Amino acid sequence: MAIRLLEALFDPGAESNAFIAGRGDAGAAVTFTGIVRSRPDDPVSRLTLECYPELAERQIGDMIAAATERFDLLDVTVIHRYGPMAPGEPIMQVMVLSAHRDAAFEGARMLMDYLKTDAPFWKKEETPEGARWVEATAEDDEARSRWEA
Amino acid sequence: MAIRLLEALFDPGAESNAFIAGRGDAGAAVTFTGIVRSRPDDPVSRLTLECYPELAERQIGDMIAAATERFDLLDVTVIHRYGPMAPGEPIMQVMVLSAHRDAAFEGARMLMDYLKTDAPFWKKEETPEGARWVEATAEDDEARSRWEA
Amino acid sequence: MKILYFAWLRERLNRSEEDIDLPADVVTVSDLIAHLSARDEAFAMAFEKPNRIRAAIDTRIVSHDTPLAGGTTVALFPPMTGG
Amino acid sequence: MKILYFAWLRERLNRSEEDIDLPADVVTVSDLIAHLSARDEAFAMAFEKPNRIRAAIDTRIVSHDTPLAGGTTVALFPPMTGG
Repeated sequence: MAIRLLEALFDPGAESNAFIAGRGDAGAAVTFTGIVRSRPDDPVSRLTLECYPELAERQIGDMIAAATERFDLLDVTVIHRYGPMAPGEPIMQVMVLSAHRDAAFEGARMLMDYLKTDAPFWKKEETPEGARWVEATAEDDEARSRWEA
Repeated sequence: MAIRLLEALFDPGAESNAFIAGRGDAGAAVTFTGIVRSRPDDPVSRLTLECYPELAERQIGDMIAAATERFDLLDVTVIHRYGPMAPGEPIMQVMVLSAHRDAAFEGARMLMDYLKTDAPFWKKEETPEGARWVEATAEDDEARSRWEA
Repeated sequence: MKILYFAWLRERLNRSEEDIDLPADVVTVSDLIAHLSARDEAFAMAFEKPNRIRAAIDTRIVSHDTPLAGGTTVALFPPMTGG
Repeated sequence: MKILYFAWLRERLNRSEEDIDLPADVVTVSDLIAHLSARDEAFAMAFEKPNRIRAAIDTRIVSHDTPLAGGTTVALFPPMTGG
């Protein structure tokens, strides 16, 4: 289990390879990579994430522990950047190892739903119309509530 | 959309990086990597996959088309090896790009469930007790039936 | 007609493919399996449980009651275990 | 007590942190928000909808009725948008 909060660009594929290296005990690896999005109908020139690192460490640690227990995961790594990022760059990556594919998928999805609502990051987008803070959505709250016991 | 059937080892992370490069339109990438499993309580010295390549191309093409339409996916690549493999080596990888994380997770999971039951590969494990063909499971049939309309 | 065999079916029949001239009364995949079984004890044993056998005609998966007419290659194989 | 502010709250209050001596009648997070709002017009506006504000005491997320007693750092911030 590992949590890495960093400003620098990371290499998603190199992280995945390091994560699965030598894990012949596992069978199934699921990786989610979040990418800075910019589309012609909704252009974003830069995304900046603000972070409360001490709280992020605790919150992400708690969600990894919950997902690991619930789905019997063999290993989890969460990488999350903060600071300014360009379109197409990776923002974050969740990697999950399990003996079985369903557990790996469910574990990764639970972690993503919790990261959206419970990890202290705040996104600000720079667009041609100016800068705007991304608003939390009811959909994200609903997605998180799927996992409540 | 791409399908690659190959005997040689592939580099999971390099494939993921090539797949997401320049995809600032996407936002969400989900990768599933299947790994040759060998555990102390169930040791496997070698896994050999037999394949019917012409049928595999068609079947995988059909399942990618179905998942892409159902979940509005932006891109999909399926890599699947055949021939002999050692524990810890990647067997196959599904990569899905979407604007939204739920669609990316669902698309990847649907493709995995179909690959287990509908892609013409057959696994043979070499163990200390001899070689054995892996049997198809009712669980895999049930997982596939989740996606039937 | 060309017949392909895969996995334990290939091993038990000791061949991966063969060409067969089919009698006129062999119309469907089921008929083909019965015909092959009648021909040889090893085939009869391998096809003992026909519901464990899957079939494809010219790279289209088909049910056992599908006619063979028009096809050039029939593949017979156990349930798939990919992914 | 040390107070931290994040995201648009930090921008609107024009500070990321400050140290405050709290009167004895400021017992809970809610009391703290009311106290800060009474002190300054910019705070009153930023805290106009208190249900949009989340709080953590010493890196534990808490509800607005949680007592501050025993804590050394309170963080106030909008709903999170990570991932």
